[in-house]
Amino acid sequence: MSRITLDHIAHSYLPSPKTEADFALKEVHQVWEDGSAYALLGPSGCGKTTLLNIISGLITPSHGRVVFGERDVTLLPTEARNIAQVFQFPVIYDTMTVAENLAFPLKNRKVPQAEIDRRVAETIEMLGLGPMARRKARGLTADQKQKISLGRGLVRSDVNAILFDEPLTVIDPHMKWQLRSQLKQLHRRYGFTMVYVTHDQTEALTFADKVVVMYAGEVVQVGTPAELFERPKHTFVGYFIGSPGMNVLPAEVAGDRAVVGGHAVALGQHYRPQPGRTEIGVRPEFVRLDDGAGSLPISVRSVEDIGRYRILRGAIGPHELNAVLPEGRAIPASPRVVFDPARVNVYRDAHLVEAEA
Amino acid sequence: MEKTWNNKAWFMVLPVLLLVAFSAVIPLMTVVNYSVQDTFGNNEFFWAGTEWFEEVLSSSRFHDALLRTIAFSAIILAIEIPLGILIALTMPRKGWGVPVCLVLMSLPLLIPWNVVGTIWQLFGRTDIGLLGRMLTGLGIDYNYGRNPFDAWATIIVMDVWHWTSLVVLLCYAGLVSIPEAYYQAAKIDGASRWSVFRFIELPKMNRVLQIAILLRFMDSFMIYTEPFVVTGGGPGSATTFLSIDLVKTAVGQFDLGPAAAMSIIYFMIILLLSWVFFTVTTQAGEDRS
Amino acid sequence: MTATTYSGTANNLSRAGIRVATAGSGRRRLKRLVPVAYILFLLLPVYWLVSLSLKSNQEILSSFTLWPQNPTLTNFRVIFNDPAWYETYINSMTYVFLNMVISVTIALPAAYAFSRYRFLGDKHLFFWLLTNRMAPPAVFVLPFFQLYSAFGLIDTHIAVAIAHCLFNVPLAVWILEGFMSGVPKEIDETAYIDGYSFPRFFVKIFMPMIASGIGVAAFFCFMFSWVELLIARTLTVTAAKPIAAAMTRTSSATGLDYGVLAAAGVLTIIPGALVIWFVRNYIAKGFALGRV
Amino acid sequence: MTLSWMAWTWPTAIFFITIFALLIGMGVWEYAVPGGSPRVGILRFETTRGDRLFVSLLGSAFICLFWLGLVGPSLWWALALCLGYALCVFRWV
Repeated sequence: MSRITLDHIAHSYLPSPKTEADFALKEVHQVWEDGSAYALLGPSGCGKTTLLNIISGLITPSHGRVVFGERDVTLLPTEARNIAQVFQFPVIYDTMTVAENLAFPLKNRKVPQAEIDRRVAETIEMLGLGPMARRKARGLTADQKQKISLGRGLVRSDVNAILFDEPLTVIDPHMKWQLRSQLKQLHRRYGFTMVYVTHDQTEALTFADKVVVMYAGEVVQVGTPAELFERPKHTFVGYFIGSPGMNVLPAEVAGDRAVVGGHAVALGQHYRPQPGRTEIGVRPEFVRLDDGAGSLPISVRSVEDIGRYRILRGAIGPHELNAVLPEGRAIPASPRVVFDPARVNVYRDAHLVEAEA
Repeated sequence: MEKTWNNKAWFMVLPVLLLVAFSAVIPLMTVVNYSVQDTFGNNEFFWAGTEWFEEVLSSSRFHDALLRTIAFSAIILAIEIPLGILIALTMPRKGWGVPVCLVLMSLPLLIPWNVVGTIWQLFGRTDIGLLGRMLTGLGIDYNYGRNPFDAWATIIVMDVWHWTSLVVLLCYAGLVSIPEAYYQAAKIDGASRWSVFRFIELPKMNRVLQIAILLRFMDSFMIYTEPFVVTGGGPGSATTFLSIDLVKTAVGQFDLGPAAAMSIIYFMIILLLSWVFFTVTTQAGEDRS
Repeated sequence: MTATTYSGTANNLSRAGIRVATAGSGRRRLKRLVPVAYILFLLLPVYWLVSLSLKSNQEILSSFTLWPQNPTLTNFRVIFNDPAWYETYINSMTYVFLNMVISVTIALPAAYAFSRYRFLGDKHLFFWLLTNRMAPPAVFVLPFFQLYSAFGLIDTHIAVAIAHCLFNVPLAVWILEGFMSGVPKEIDETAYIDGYSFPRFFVKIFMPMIASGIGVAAFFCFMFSWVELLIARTLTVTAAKPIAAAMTRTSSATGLDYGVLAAAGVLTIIPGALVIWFVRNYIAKGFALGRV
Repeated sequence: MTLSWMAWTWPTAIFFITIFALLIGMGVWEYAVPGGSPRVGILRFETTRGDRLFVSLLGSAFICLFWLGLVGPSLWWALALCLGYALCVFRWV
């Protein structure tokens, strides 16, 4: 296992990219720690698969270097990089048995037979595939097949990282949970570096130590699930993570006040006046009903009862606003809301603005 | 796919059934009738019992033709299947090369069979043919009309020319259906080119290869027109395959009885082979699911 | 560790343009050699045929030349000026087309039945159909002649068209069944719920969905009907004689007229080449009978 | 239209009538007891009644051909052999 350094990586599929739009992946500079689990999260076409392929060596980036530990692997082909990958659809060698599948990468690397047997047995044990070790791989279910493709990575001791490309897409919903938690356990026990591509925020948040959120070919934020939730660095992160997503309202910001549609909103901190388009973002969880001073009138569109809480979908003026409300309290006919001042973030041109010290 | 029981589906099959019955069952019954009788023309038939069968089964002419046909099919399969796989593997997968390859390679398949024969007859002639001229020029004593070995070689090369593309196209269809992820995974697992072929490409081509072997075997087993045009079954009877012999007996000599008996034996062999093949493929298919 | 935003210029490294030095580029070139060599092997005899067709008989017989020294269209002119020649061309086209229409039309419902339903004896019926594709035409030549004589159909286009159904209908059923099985059954059910009657559903919804399959089936019917000669020649005398059979006309008392023979051969290649060009995008899948 | 060219004889007619009767019989049997009682026999794959009939008939044809080729013209013993063979097929295949 080793640390992965993405040294000013950028990639364009065009021979001579000119504008920003020519890049499928805009410049990324990241150091990913050894033994951590990273999730690349973003909608389809955001460049996450391109980034994954750059790490696995299927694509050579047009700019920048990829470094595993201390070794520059930018120009090395996939097979020389010592990585393992689990694909969207289970890739297994279906004429082989489960055990032969697992032994395959070791055989290709001319590992002694005794060593192969030992490691295959270990891996089968690890993945709980014992009962079907001698069976042909093609008769197995999708989740078992995915375990085999994972196993082909785990069986090698020298793997730098294991890459997952939306590995749960074809798995039945109830097996998804099980497989994901098994994966998580394996990661805790064996501590390999994991890079996990997904467009499912729950998968990313429950799985990874650090989530890398991507949007339109750009990495917009890297952080722990809590950071992404509390301090989204980009309004997109706010939208994309959380259900419902963060409320974003155009506002004029001055000092510790923001003005939204003629109503003043208290901010927890002090901000310099901002040029350009400014917005405030507040999560529905930090919106509560209150008709005291500084509250905003909200027109209610619908109320959804989730069970543990209710979601109020409404609007302030033309701007949509959602609130997560506790059960049991009646919603008045013309409700007013206030925001938790400490939880209101300020954005300029979609990027988070830091408060003045 | 789960199918529902519905005996009314018979009505949808009925037109096919009637048409094929008209084209296949009536002629087959006629053949059976002929095979036990003797005729001197004018639709006058005399009971002959199993005489013709005995005659055909004990005739060395029939044995030789059968052996030649089997040998021909075996050689054809041994050459065309590996060659077809090799060409399919080396064909481009994208770009302008794909339609060019596909169109040019399918060309021989669409040429009427006697024209195929004519092409090779002309091509192989030592006086006006390019191949014959070249081989003679190289000092090889080549003459498909006189030398049995040359006749066989010409017919085999002709069949390779004519039909290998079918195998290529089938294998190619199997190959392009393999998702890219398989090749990526193989790279990551450090698989050699041979392993990729053995464990990814070959299993994925399995089904189309079965079709290819079936079609090539059956079609080579009943080959008639092409070798007939090139060699007329000669020199001597060196290239007289079963169907050539059959047509000679039936149409040339108008020996209805022996021809009919031969037809039935021929058909029985075909039936047995198709059944074995059909069973093997469907069983393999069920095993997979 | 922070996320960096796009800096606007991505030229910070001058390494752009360097690609993985392909160790296998030589091997790749070698790999291209195989299909190229194969295509050359395929085209050489065809080239020779075309070249002969453009030579005069005198040139063919007197001197051996790699390409026509005095290219001439005389041979083609002979064919186009003689009704006995070009009518055979039309004959071939007619029965091939008839056969295509008949085969596909009756194979469609049958293939649907095989792909959607289980019924009494379905598997055996399917096998029996396939054995007809495998049956040697030589076996059928004689009884066919008798059968079609009895119906007074000898020397008609329809006789050849129906006779060719013997191997084309099973093939069409086989191909169409493969394509139809690829269409989920839910489509049928949804259409019935939406109030479609079966015939309307079949024509309006189902057939467009398997259009490529129908095309492929038609292509194969064309192919096998076009290339078959033994049965076609047996069932025809003059009125429906196929072009391929007319080629025997080139032998006369003075020997073979090689130029005209080659020209007729070239003409028989053209329709096939045209058809291939139209179906080129479906060829690979088509040959796999929709079963990949 | 005349059918004389088909040259029917009683033995062949009986032969075909038997085959058709067998097919119809199998159809009725299948209709009455659907499913074809599939089982895995000595050939190690699943066969139904219809498959077994086909194997019996095809096998019988080959038995008769071999008899004619190797033993002699009298087919009565061959027929007995065929019957025995068919019984075996229906019992074990």
